[in-house]
This record gives sequence, C-alpha cells and structure tokens, in this order.
Amino acid sequence: MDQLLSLAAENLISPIILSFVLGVAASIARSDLSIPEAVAKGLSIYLLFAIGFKGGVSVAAHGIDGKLGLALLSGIILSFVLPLIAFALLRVMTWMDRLDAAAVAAHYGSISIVTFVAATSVLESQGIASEGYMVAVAAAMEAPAILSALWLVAKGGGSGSKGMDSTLMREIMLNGSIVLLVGSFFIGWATGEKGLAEIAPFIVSPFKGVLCLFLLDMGLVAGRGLREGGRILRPGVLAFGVLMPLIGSVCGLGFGLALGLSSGGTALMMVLSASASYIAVPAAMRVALPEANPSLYLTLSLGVTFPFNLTLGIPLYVAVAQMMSGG
Amino acid sequence: MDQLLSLAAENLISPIILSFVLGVAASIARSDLSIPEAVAKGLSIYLLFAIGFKGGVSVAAHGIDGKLGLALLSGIILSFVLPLIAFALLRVMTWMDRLDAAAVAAHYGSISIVTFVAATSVLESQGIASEGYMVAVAAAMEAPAILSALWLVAKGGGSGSKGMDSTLMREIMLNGSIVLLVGSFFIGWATGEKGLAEIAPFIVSPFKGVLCLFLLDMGLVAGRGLREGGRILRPGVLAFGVLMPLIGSVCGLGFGLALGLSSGGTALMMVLSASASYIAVPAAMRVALPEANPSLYLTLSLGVTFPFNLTLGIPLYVAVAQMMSGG
Amino acid sequence: MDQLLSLAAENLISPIILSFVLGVAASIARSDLSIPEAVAKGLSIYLLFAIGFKGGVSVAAHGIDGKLGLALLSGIILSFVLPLIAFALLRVMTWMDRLDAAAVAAHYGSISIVTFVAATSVLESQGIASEGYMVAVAAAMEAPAILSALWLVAKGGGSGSKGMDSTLMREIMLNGSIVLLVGSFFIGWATGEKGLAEIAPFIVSPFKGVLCLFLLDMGLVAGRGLREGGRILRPGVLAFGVLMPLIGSVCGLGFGLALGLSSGGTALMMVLSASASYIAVPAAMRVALPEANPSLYLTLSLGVTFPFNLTLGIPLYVAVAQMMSGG
Amino acid sequence: MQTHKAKRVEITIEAVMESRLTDALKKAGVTGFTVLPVLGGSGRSGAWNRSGQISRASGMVQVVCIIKPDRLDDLLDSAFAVVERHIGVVSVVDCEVLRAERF
Amino acid sequence: MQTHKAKRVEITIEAVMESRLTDALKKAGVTGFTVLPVLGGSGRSGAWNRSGQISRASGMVQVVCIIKPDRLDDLLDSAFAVVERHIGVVSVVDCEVLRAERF
Amino acid sequence: MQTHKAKRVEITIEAVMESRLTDALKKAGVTGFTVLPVLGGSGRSGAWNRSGQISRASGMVQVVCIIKPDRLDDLLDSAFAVVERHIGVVSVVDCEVLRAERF
Ligand SMILES: Nc1ncnc2c1ncn2[C@@H]1O[C@H](COP(=O)(O)O)[C@@H](O)[C@H]1O
Ligand SMILES: Nc1ncnc2c1ncn2[C@@H]1O[C@H](COP(=O)(O)O)[C@@H](O)[C@H]1O
Ligand SMILES: Nc1ncnc2c1ncn2[C@@H]1O[C@H](COP(=O)(O)O)[C@@H](O)[C@H]1O
Ligand code: NA
Ligand code: NA
Ligand code: NA
Repeated sequence: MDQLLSLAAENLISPIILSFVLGVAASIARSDLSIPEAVAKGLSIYLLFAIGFKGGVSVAAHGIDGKLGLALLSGIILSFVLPLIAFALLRVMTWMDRLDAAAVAAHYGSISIVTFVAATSVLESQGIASEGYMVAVAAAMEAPAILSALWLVAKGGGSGSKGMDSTLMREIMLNGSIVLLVGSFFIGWATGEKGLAEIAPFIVSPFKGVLCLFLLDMGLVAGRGLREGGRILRPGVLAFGVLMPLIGSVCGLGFGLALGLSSGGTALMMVLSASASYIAVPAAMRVALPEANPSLYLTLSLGVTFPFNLTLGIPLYVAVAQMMSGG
Repeated sequence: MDQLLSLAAENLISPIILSFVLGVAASIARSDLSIPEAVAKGLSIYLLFAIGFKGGVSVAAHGIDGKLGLALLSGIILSFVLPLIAFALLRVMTWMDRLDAAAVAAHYGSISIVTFVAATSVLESQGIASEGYMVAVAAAMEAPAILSALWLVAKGGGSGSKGMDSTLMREIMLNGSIVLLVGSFFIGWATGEKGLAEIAPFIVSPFKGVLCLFLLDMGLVAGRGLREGGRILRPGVLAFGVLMPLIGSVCGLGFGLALGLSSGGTALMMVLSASASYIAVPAAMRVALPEANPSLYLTLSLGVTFPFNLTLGIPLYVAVAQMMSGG
Repeated sequence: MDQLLSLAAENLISPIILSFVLGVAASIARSDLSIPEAVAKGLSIYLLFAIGFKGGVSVAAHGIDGKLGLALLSGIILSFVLPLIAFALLRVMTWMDRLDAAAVAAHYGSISIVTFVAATSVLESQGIASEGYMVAVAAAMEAPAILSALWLVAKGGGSGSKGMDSTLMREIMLNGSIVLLVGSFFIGWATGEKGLAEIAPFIVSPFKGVLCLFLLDMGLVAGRGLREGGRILRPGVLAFGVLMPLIGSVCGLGFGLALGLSSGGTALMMVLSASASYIAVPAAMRVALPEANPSLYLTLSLGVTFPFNLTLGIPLYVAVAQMMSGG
Repeated sequence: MQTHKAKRVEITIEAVMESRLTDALKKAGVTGFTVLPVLGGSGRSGAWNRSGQISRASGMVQVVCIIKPDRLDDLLDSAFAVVERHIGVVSVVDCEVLRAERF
Repeated sequence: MQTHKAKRVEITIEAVMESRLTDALKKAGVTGFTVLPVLGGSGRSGAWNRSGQISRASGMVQVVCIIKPDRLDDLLDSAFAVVERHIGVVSVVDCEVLRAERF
Repeated sequence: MQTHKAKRVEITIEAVMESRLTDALKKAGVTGFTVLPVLGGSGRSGAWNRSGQISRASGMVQVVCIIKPDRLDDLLDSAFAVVERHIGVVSVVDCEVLRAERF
C-alpha cells in the first residue's frame, strides 16, 4: 500500500501528468492557450505510428506466442460486454435515459489509446516488459462496443437510433486511428529491429516529450469540456466515471490472468478495459445516435475517467497486475 | 541480377516504403486516415531544409570541384530536353492531345524532391557517397521543363496556353521549395560541419522517421488520386508512366558518366531525370495551361511514376550506377 | 573590441541567424515560401515549453537564491518604466502622435521571447551559465508595459483608448505564451533533473534546429511586414528602433549589476530590456488602442528591433555583461 | 456583364455527416459544391470550437451549393433527409452568377 | 420544401475581438452563430494574411448569424457597439431557412 | 440601425490564381476583400480536397468583396478576365452594410 502510494505520488509529478494538469488549469482559468487542431492531429498521428511500430517490432523480436489470438478474442469479448455492465450501472446510478446511457456505455467498452500509451511509458520506466501485440488488442477493442450500444438502443425500441449501416460500419472499422495503429504495427513487425534502428531517433527518443505536449492539449480540451459541460457532472454521473474504470480493470485483470499474460500485459489489459474512448466512439455516436447528448459522453470520458486513469488508475492497475500475476 | 533483386526486396521492406504502401492502402480502402494539410507542409519544409542543409555542409567539407558548374548545366539541359522526349512518347503511346501531352511532359522534365530524398537515404544506408551539390542540381532542374512544355504548346498553335509572363516566371523561379532548398544549401555551406553539429539532432537523426510520415501522407494523397483518377490510366498511359522514368534515368546516366560523377552522384542524376514533379510543375500548369487536365498529370506523376521509382526504380538506378561507374 | 567583432561575425554565420536572413530574403523577393500558421504556432509552443521547462530544471538544480524575488521585481519595474522612456524618445525623434507613440512604447517595455531564446542559445554555446529563473522574469515583464502605455494615453486625454477592463486584464495576464512559459517552468522545477532526463531528447537535443525553422518563419513574416510597411520607416523611426534597445539594455545592465546576477543572467536581463514584444502586446493594442496604427508597431518591433538584437545586439550585450560583471 | 439568377444554398452540418450529405447531393443530381471549414460556433446544443481537437465528433463544415432555381426543391429535400435528425442549419439566398452554363 | 424568411448577418472582425462580439451577441439574445476562419484580406488599413503568424494581433474571423428578421435591429446594435472603433465589415442578406423553430 | 445597399461578390477560384485575381481587383479600384479558405469541393472537373496536400495546384480559395452597387460591373469585368479560362464560380448577392463610407 505504501509502495502503491509512493508510486502514485511519483507518477503524479512526472512531466507527462503535470502537462495534462497545466492544460486543464489553463482552460479552467480561461487562458487563450491553445494548440492548433492540425498540430494536435499531427501529434496524435506521431503517437499512434510510434506505439504501433514499437509493438510490431517487439512481436518480431519475441515471436508470436499462441496467446495472440486468445488475447485478441478476449479484447473483443471485453469490448462487447463492458458496455452492458456500464449501461446497467448508468441506469441504476444516474438519471440518464436509455439513449444517453447507451451512448456513454459504448465509450467505456471501447478504449483510449492515449491512456494505453501513458501506461506503456509507465511500464517502461519501471522496467516491466509486456507483450508487443497488446497494441493489436487495443485496436481490436475499439469497435465492438459500438455494436453493443446500438443493440441496447434497438432492444429498447430503437427510437433515437439510426442504427448501423454498412457505411458506418466501414467508417468505424477503417477509422484513421485503427488503420494507423494496425498499419504501423505490421510495418514494425515486417521491418523488425533493423527498421526500428533506422527510425528510433524519431519514434523512440523524443516519444515522452511529444506525449507531454499531447497531454497538454488533452488537458486544454478536457478543461474546456469541464468548464462548459461541468454541470452535467451530478454526483451519480461522477461516481460512475470513477467506478466504471475500476470495474473494467477488474474484468481486464480476470482475462489477463486467465490468459497467463505477463504482468505488463495484464496491466495493459486492465488499462484498456478501464479506459474510455474519446476519438472513434464519439464520432460514431454522432452519426448513429445523433439525439444522444454529446456533452455527457465527452465530459465523462475525457473530463473524468481519463484524468482518473492517468493519475491514479494506471499506477494502481500496474501494482495490482504485478501483485496478482506474481511479477 | 540476384544482388539487384535482393536489394530491391530489401528496399521494399523498409519502413519508408511500407509507410507509403500503408497510405495508399488506407486511401483505396476509403479509410478516413488523413494528415492535415498544415502538418504535411510542415513535414515537407523539414525535409527540404534538412536535405539542402546537409548538401551544403557536404560541399563545405569536400570543397567544390570544377564539376559543379557542369553538373548544374547538365541538369538544366536534361530538364529542357526530357519534356521533348516525353511529349513525343505521349503522342505515340497515348491518345492525349497536344495540350495534355505538353502538360504531362513538363512534369517529367522537372524533378520530385521526395524521390531524391528517398534515394539519398538509400545511398546512405548502403554507405555510398555522393556529391553534396546534387541538391543544387535538383533545384536547377525544377523549372526549365516548364519552358519546354510551353514552347511545345506555342509551337502547336498555342491555343490553350496562356503562355509565360513575368509573374509566372518569378513564381516558378522563386517557388517555395526551390528557395528553401537553395537557401538551406547555402546556409549549410556557410556554416559547415560546425553548423551541422549544432542542429544534427534535429535534421540528421530523426530524418528517416519524418520521411516515413511524409511518405505515409504521399501514399494517402496518391491513393486518393488513384481512386478518383484511376480510370485515366489506360494501358498506354500506364506504360508511359513506367517507361519514361527508365528513359530519363538512361539520359541521367549518360550525363553522370560523361561528367565523371561518383557512383552515388550518378545514381542521383539518374533519379532526378527519372522522377516527375508533383509540387512546382502542377501549380505552374494550372496557371499557364488551365485547360490541360490536372488528373492526368497528377495521377501519372504521383500515382504511377513516384511509386515505381520509390520501389523498383531507385534500387535499379543505384545498382546500374555502381556497375557503370565502376563504383 | 576585436573579440566583440569576431564574436558578432561568428554569431552572424550561425544557422539560426542565416535562417532568419533566408526568410527575410525570400519574403522580400516575393517567393511564395511560407510556413503554415498552425506549424508556426506549433513551433512556438515547443520553444516556450522547452525554455520554460529547462529554466525550471535549472532552478531545481541550483536552488533558489534570494535574488529571485528581486529579479522579478526588477523586471516588473523595467517593464513599467521603459515605455515611458520609449514614449518620450518617440515624441522627440518621430512625428508619431500620442496614441501611436504609446502603442509602440508598450512593445518596448515588454519582451520578445524568441530574442530571449536566441540569447540563451548563444550563452550556452559559449558556456556561460545564467540563472534559470530568468524565464520567470521574462514572463513577469510581458504585461506591465501595457499598463504604462494605457496610462500614457489616458493622461493625454484618453481619446483613442478604450482603456483597460477586467476582460482585457485577464486576457493579458493569462495570455497563452505567459501561461505556457510559467507552467512549464513549474513543471521543470517540480520534476527536476529526473524529469529532464525523460524528455531531454525532445526538448534539448533538437532545440536549435527547431529554432532555425522558427526563425525562418519569423524572417518570412518580418520580410512581408517590411515589404508592406517599409514606407513607415522614416529615418527617425528607424533610428528609434535601434537606439531604444541599446537604451533598454543599459537599464537592464544596471539592474543586473545591482542585483549581482551572474554575467549570463545580466546579459539576459539586458536582452529582455532591449527586446520588443511581437505576440502579446500587439494583440492587446488591437483591443485597447484600436485606432493606433498596427503597421507602425509591428514593423518596428519585428522588422527593425528584432533583427538588430538577433544579429548585433545579443553578442554586444553578452560581451558587455561579461566585461562589467567581471565574468 | 451578363448574369443569371441562381440560388445559393449553405448547409452547416457536423463534419461526420459531410460525406453523407455530399453523397445525397450527388444522388439528387447536384454536381457542384464547395466545402468551407468552420472554426467554432454556438447553438441550442451549446458552444464548440475545434482548437486542439483530434476527434471528428465535434466539428462542423459548411457546404455551399449554387444551383439553378428550379433545382432548389430537389436539393432541399435530399439535404433535409440527411440533416433531419442532426444539428445544423440550412439557408438559401437568391444570387446571380456568371457563366450559367456551369450550374 | 417549406422555408421561412430570415436574415443572414456576416460580421468580419479582428480575431482578438471575437469573444467580445460573441459575448455581446449572447447578451442581445442571439443564440446561434458560426465562426469561419479567414486567410487574409485587404482594406483601408492595408493587406494582411495569416501564414506563419503566431500573434493573434493581425488575424480576422467571420461570424455568421442567421436570425428572425424582427431580431435584426437588436443584433446590429449590439454588434455595432463592438465593432464601432475597430476595423471590420458587417453585412446583411435576406435568406430563407428550413426548420424555422431553431432561430 | 441605418444600413446601405451593397453587393456581395463571392469568387471561388484556384489558389494559384488568388494573387492574380486580387491584383486585378485592386487595378479595378476594389479596395477591400476577404479571402476564406476552402477545404474541398466538387464540380465538372471532379472532386478535390486539401487534406495532406502540399502542392498549391489543387486547392481553391474564396474571395469575398462587398462593394457599392454601381461598382459591380467593373468588378465583374476584371474578375471575369482572370477566371475566364479557369475553373471557379462567381456569384453576386444583394446585401445591406453598416458604415457605408467604408466601401
Ligand atoms: N442561428 C444560427 N446562425 C448561424 N449558425 C448557427 C445558428 N444556429 C446554429 N448554428 C450553427 O449550427 C451549430 C449547431 O446548432 P444547434 O443545432 O442549434 O446546436 C452551431 O454550433 C452553429 O455552428
Ligand atoms: N469591401 C470589403 N469586402 C470584403 N471584405 C472587406 C472589405 N473591406 C474590408 N474587408 C475586410 O476587413 C478587413 C479590414 O478592413 P479595413 O477596416 O478596411 O482595413 C480587411 O482586411 C478585409 O479582410
Ligand atoms: N454549383 C457550385 N456550387 C458551389 N461551388 C461550386 C459549384 N460548381 C463548382 N464549384 C466549386 O468550384 C470548383 C471547380 O468547379 P468546376 O469548374 O465545375 O470543376 C469545385 O471543385 C467547387 O469547389
Ligand atoms: Na474500456
Ligand atoms: Na525528371
Ligand atoms: Na523590452
């Protein structure tokens, strides 16, 4: 416990976290500090490319064990199931109607790639290894949650849902961040250590610094969201935003242990399950459930769950994963 | 031959090529993956600055041999003459009218700086030296081809050509990429190794990684072009897009050998002659030959000749240059 | 003197200065070379973050001496007082009316963070240490000058001034560049050498290279300003643009010596006093003194004083500071 | 200069719906349109702005179509089918154009 | 398709004044507007363009409001109070809108 | 609020032609205009969009001029001379402006 606290404290005063805090503070104080949309997108492209590539290289180095398929399957199952849990919780804990609850639930089944990235960098700095293919698991978990949510709405009478059509399906599966993550994973896999050596000064050394700027930006956006959407954060909603990642992480832990993943891999499985989407799912919800309230899901995902995971969640999940997997 | 094939294969599974392939695939699959215009421009500014600077530093280090002037002159001659060959070929091999053929021809006389950059990085990884002033040759080859093309149109009656005026002339000669390339070349020359040491962690180490992202972007744009303009690629047009770079490279080889350039320099001369412009010339054509069909020249240059050079052309030119110049 | 000249010459042929010169030349020659607004902002965010962070780390390393408070106070006093001197000079040396003179004066009381950055990189390459908290002094000097200028206008009858309201006050104090500079200063301070080690490959190694591209951009913008606003540079105005930084630097020298700052710190205090704002103050002037002529203050600050400081001023101030503080 | 009567339709719509709208316009025989970026805005569903955003969920674009007056109803019908359940604004202005053969 | 008369007001204003303008609009009861980016321009105070700029001092934005005709005067009064001493342009066009209940 | 009749001319033109157009406008005595960015579009010459592009060949911009009605013909003549052989669209709308002395 003591170790956990000191770990959390240490985690909290890293440049990465503090950059996020700076962003939130600047937004809430209504500073005009802002990062241009194009630059923010450029940073996210860099991070996706780098994390995918490094995952692929690690698979090339350690070979694929039989668990890859099972891990992918686990991710998909989690992504399908977590929204059902989230939905039930929301209906109990908050006043949200079916539509809003389903839209929020979709976010919690899917994943936040930045939370994943932040977790890998915590693992790295603690020297804990993890399976390189976890980035593929991350990609696999992006979409299924959306289907669950639409099913929840349809089951309830479907009013409000425009449902899933083939265009939307293609958009979700081929959404830019999935394609880039999976694509660079395969490039890393194909080119291996040799490829990595060529571009390491670009994708490895400056990685953490770029992550700082990106988190500064996320802080700015999250702070703006809190300033404008903060009033939706009634106690029940807020409690859900902290409780749900804990529940998700426990589910992830179960699958991680069952699969016999390394302690790093288990921690990442917990992080993926605990994190909530803020790129792919919100866009899909605008198309499929246009009448659901976007400030509910954006504020919860980016303004509550993301900071919770970033600051307390990740060190907690890493510590628990290590304890439980005997790492 | 065997060596050539293995070299090509090795070239093909580099992160650089695979990033381009990822971009093309994402576009053709209609993924919404995209790189913001501002970021793409930022990457190209970085590449031009870095390649110009390093060329200048290399000239500062090895001194200028008498060949610089001759190499520049050769480049200018090539840029004037290649469009005439291209034009004749197009009129024989395809159904293009005079105007379209001239517009396409202009692209093949001029050069593609990214192809040049990719070639220098292949040379580097194979440890083959080249003359630093080849970047100046590249800059010198950008514009003359445009004059040839306008002359071809004017000769044919000129209908469709708004011709060259002094504004256009200035725009072409002082076009951003030429100015940046030549300017950073002089900065590199003036500051030499000492200047390079100061900024090497910026312009040398991460270079290849940045090139990957830039090629990802070029792949995305090329793929979009192929998706939309692919129907213009009748067999004759497609054949031209592959044949012309080969012819160009042979001309470049002749000049390289005649000048007694190093095998690296000869390879670069081949690459410049083989490559087709996709920045400066298309813009000039929109102004000077507005009635020529842009999807013809853009699809050919970016969708056919660029990938051909990137994947097969460069290793071929490098191998031939080494063989012929006894390198 | 000789040493000073050779230092100036050496300073002049650095990649940093030459990049600025390239930008000015390209703009004046009407090249279409340009850096997208989003990229330029991205570069400036990088520079502010890096310089603030490194300042904070240096404070964490060397501890805070009692001088920090005095240095901040000195900065604030200088920022309040320098506009009064500038205003008096302008009324004597030029034909500017009260309103324009006050607006210009505000710029000279405030500071240019890029000039500061360029100076720190000169100090670094000469191995001269300076107080890390000078970045905090820089931040403290941004705003007071604006109040002085508004007071000057109000005193003169106030016609033309919309004066200061609480919204404007907040905008100025929480302006993006101050918040980022101060915020990253605290992050650097909190995380110290350990934090720096994590992100040094991002904020330290490529720093000078990024500065080159940023100065290229500043050159492009300054050159455009000179092309369009050059006619306002009558001899008196031009003379002011060179004289005022010298006067400012002498004031800064006085405070630096009085406080007993290191020779590097004294040089930076001179640089801050000598430099003229081109980000925060122009924006504040558009709001508070909308009828003052922006091309006057932008051309003077960015087109005259900035290049003067960059090329001749900084080496001069460094040399004088070393001489006087016996460094 | 000879000008011709036309209608200028301006549709402000969520970025995620852009391709659906332009597909619908093409199906309705609208052959020309121009897409403008939007920085931010405010409406019944609150205020938004794009700075620092990477998700496409919260941005909008403006699609401008200039058409012959007699095509207006078709266009509005097909545009309405897309925007119906979404946030967004459709406005129509009378205008004059050069080169009427293009519309 | 049923359309309704409205006014489209377009205010080109310095970026530094944007939040002041939108605050004034909100105070005047204007609930919807859209902000468009502007690349550059030229007027009595000279030419400008945003490329490479980092200061907000020299940029402009375009604020577009579509409102019921009877609200026009209030809007113009409050907009004018903000732009009065600043550079910028205010123009009004008659338009037709779908879904009038939104304005 | 007192408003004055004016014309709002909107010219969508290739980015490479922007400076030629604005030079022509200035020659025709047009003193004010605003340039808006364009993300993409579609027309007889196909569809285009700017994402990821670095060449200026395929982008467009929108130049908006507000002028006194009696200056319209001069403006259209000089604009037409520039756009004549190029792709692009010119439209004119009646509008009202504040501060007429500025136009
Ligand atoms: N009256 C209006 N005038 C101009 N733009 C509007 C108006 N109402 C809404 N918008 C735009 O449409 C978006 C969505 O509006 P709403 O559906 O009212 O939330 C807003 O954020 C604005 O960008
Ligand atoms: N007649 C006009 N038509 C369109 N935009 C204009 C016009 N006059 C001024 N502007 C815009 O408003 C800005 C400031 O104008 P001014 O106050 O005349 O300097 C210009 O830079 C243009 O962007
Ligand atoms: N009817 C239209 N309405 C709005 N924009 C148009 C229209 N027609 C063409 N455009 C714009 O002008 C560009 C060139 O059109 P075109 O000359 O028809 O290829 C298109 O890509 C659009 O951006
Ligand atoms: Na999750
Ligand atoms: Na060529
Ligand atoms: Na100063």
